[in-house]
Amino acid sequence: MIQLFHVSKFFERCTALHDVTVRIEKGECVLLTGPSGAGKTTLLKLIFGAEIPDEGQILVQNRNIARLREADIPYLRRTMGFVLQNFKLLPKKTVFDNVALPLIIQGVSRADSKRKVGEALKAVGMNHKHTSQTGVMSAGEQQRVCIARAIVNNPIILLADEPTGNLDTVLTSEIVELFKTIHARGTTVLLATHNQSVVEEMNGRVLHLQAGRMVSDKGPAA
Amino acid sequence: MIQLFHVSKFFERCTALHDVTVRIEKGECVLLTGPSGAGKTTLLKLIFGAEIPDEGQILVQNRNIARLREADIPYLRRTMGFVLQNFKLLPKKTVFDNVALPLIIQGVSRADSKRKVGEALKAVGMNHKHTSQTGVMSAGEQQRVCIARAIVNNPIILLADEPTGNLDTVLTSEIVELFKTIHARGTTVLLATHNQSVVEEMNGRVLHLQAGRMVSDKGPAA
Amino acid sequence: MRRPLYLIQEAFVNIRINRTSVMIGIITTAFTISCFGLFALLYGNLKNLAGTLQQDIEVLVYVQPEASDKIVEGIRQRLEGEKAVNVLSFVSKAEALKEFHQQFPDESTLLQGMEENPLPASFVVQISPQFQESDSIEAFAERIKQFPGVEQVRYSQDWIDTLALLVSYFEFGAIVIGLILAVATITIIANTVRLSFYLRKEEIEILRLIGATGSFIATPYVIEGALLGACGGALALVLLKGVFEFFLLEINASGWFSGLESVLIFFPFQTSLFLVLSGMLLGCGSSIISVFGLMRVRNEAT
Amino acid sequence: MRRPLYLIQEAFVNIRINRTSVMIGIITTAFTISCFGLFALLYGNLKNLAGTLQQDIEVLVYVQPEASDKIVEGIRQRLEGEKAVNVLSFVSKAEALKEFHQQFPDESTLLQGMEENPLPASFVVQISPQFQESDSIEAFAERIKQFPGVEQVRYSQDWIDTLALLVSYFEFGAIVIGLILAVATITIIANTVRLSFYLRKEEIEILRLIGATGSFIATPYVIEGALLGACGGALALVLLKGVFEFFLLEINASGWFSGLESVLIFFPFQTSLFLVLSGMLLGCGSSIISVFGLMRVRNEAT
Ligand SMILES: Nc1ncnc2c1ncn2[C@@H]1O[C@H](COP(=O)(O)OP(=O)(O)OP(=O)(O)O)[C@@H](O)[C@H]1O
Ligand SMILES: Nc1ncnc2c1ncn2[C@@H]1O[C@H](COP(=O)(O)OP(=O)(O)OP(=O)(O)O)[C@@H](O)[C@H]1O
Ligand SMILES: [Mg+2]
Ligand SMILES: [Mg+2]
Repeated sequence: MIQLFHVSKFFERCTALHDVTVRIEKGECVLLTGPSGAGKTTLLKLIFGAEIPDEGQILVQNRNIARLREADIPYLRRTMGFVLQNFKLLPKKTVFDNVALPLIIQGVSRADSKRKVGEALKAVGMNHKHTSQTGVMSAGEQQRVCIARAIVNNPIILLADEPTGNLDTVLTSEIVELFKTIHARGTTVLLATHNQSVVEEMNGRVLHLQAGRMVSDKGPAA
Repeated sequence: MIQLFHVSKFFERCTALHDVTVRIEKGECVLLTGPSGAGKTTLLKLIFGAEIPDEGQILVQNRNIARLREADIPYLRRTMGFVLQNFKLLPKKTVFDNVALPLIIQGVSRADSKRKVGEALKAVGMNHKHTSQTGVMSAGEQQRVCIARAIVNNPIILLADEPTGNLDTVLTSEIVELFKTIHARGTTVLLATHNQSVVEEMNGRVLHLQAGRMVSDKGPAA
Repeated sequence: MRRPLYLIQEAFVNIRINRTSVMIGIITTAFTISCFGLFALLYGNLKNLAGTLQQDIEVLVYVQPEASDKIVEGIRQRLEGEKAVNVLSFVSKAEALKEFHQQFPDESTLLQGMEENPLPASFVVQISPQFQESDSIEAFAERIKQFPGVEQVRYSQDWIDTLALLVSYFEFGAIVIGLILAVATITIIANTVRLSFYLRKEEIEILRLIGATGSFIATPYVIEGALLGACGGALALVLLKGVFEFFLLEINASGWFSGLESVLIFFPFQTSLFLVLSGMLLGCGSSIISVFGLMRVRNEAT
Repeated sequence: MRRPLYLIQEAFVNIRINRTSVMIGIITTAFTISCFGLFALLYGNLKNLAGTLQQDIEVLVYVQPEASDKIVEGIRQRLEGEKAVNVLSFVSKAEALKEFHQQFPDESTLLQGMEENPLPASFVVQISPQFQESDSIEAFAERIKQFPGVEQVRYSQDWIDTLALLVSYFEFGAIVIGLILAVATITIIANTVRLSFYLRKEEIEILRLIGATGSFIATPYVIEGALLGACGGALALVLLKGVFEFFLLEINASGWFSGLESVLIFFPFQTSLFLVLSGMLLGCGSSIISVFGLMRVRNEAT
């Protein structure tokens, strides 16, 4: 499903990832942990095709990300959902429009999108605010809109980067439950987090990064 | 020190704060909690003069924020430090330049700024990256640069909005220790957070907001 | 392009949201097209004016003093058969004498010594517009000279040459300056569009992140650019028309050039349409270049 | 302004970081100033050319046929005393006859019937530049007419009037078009600067958040704007000079106007300096307006 072979990513002043090899099967639930600056976001971005590895190969759904033609990237991305650490919502658009965007891009009919967006917003507890502009919302609200946008599409792979950093404990549990439900439906979930309780609650395979190196890879507690 | 009298703030579609009255003494340590969208950020922004209350009065260091002349706001802000939820760093500038900016604005000499910036960066564990551009750093790194920028100035009031949302448990504890040290020096600390362990470790007065209303105000555990 | 309606809507939403930058774009486009249009107008009218002045060119065909009426009639008929002849009039010997006395009252004494009127009869030929070139007038004059009974053909070679030179001089200048203005117009519009797209870099990155194709992202911007360019062109047209009318009014008020109003012309309908269309194309083209330029770098999507 | 060095450094850092938008700004400024400069150049040279043509204006002073040499000498002396007279030459009766034969070989017979030469002697006066106005020539002619021994004063009133009209016509057009171009230039530069400041909205907000005063925030941008404008003005100058030289070359190559090269002039040093300075002021002013405009709204600092 997702395979990384000896992947390294170097930046001007630091090595974000160093010789990472990992294989994630379809339907797995993987938690990515590690201290600040360990390379978690970089790893997710590589899988998403937003960065190109400096060394090694990445296969996502049997396609080599680094060798993919520019024109094919959009179609790969449509099969994935991405919750970004810095949200990346269109600030001038409403919550509804932001969440509906991945559907519009794929040409889903108006009625279908409306229903799907409604469901996604309800799942993150934001359906009461669907007409608000995202740019002026609170951080927690924006984060939840991001999650809704990532799941609205029933993605095959869900990548989430610190999706509960701005949420209180109650909401965090709810989001964890949501991810578990999505995982139960067969979606591959890859979640980067600092929150130990999220790691415990999700109870998945845990990859621990440290200064760009994969230092441990533990299966879920039985 | 900081006084709010029946403060309300209304936005187009919601009431961010409703009739909040609170008095924070000089040197107090106050924790602001509440679910996502409760109005924590709005409250901090009001104290900082970044928003104007729709009702009520706010006194900060005996100055009425809402009635302050535009030209006086910069001077008030120089006595405060602010860690924003969305960082607001200058992305093209280096870590050092970002943190030094409040000092340059106040005309602190080059040698002095260098020393102070060095100390602040060391306190958040970012001194090894002082020549990196902030725009490309990891979220946790940016958050720590923000904290350094807020404390570099020895502010009289330190406002921090979810300052550990992107940090792992180890770093979170370190930052909490840092805030405690700053508080011990006599700085008024006002900290909005979702993280229960931060609330416990800080052991300060806890204000709990819910849908814009102040629902509880508990003193520190003895 | 699965949802054309959405993309058009999106263009209008963009315009509504980025009102300021759209206004800036329209005004800039309008001004740059105006600069170009103003020059075109100036050029067109000066050329027109030169043409009008050239219409005054007359060729004088002097008849031999001894020529009979029949021969004079023959010359008239042959002249009327010439395509180059626009208006033809005859000045008899007597009329020539009268004119001479009128024009040179002081020199009247000159002719008093002669028993016979020494002045010849003549035909005054006004040349058709399409034959007003220096060369064709010369050829025409040479031909007429061969007619039986024609003594001499005269025309003010200097005046014609000067006018022809002036027109060609202006034409050359027009080409150079027009070219420069065209390049400037395109550069300014392209730059304006590029700047306004920097404002939307984030937006474009986000769209790419959620899997939008290049054409999906670009289409609303291209529509917006076309609308913006067309509005700019139309505004330029209105501006130019305003300046033109103001100019006419001023001329009337000052009374300098009483006949000039009738000569000055504004762009005909086709040219006006062309101006608006070229604005549209400019806007469109600049948008395409800008959006695809911004989308080129893959790594910027982070 | 406690740290002037920092603020200047900051301006240069800004320029280095925002290279593209700075380049765009410079090019836009250059092109708009060029448009204006091109027009100014055209205007200046055409006016200059008109002046040169006007220098050919001659006033002919005919001497009475019966005038003695002494009287002729008196006229010459009085003419030489006139400030309006630039160059003076004398054509005697004999020379006049010779010229007549040369100029009108066909009409030579006209004068053969007379025993005495009927043509008068004359003075040819070239008018000083400062007296080449239609009115002053008329006044001059009237005065000369009163001199004893002067029979007649002639000059081509038409030609002078036409030239004067053309020049005033062009001057009027120059004012209107120059004004429009100036407005366009200012609008375009202001808009470019405004757009490029939208790009920096975030930066300005952040600076305000950490307690920077308005002037602290604005100064680097104003310095940047001034540099940008000055560069634009300089580039415009280079561009114009290039076009000018190209034009001269083309004229030489085509051989159309052999004498024209000596008449065409580029901007003198002061005007060039003025162009660069005005670019600088434009950039400066636009920056000030933009930055303070962006800082006006207090709530945007969120
Ligand atoms: N575009 C970039 N240019 C330069 N350095 C970069 C870039 N992106 C990331 N880095 C560096 O690479 C390292 C890993 O970054 P990454 O964002 O992957 O960390 P992370 O594990 O997500 O951290 P956090 O928990 O703080 O989000 C960091 O030191 C960061 O500064
Ligand atoms: N500028 C604004 N315009 C409209 N609504 C706003 C604006 N700023 C905040 N709000 C709304 O006000 C409410 C309170 O926002 P605030 O950012 O204060 O919440 P918060 O307590 O900080 O939440 P979080 O924990 O998610 O950061 C939210 O519902 C938000 O959508
Ligand atoms: Mg990260
Ligand atoms: Mg908040």
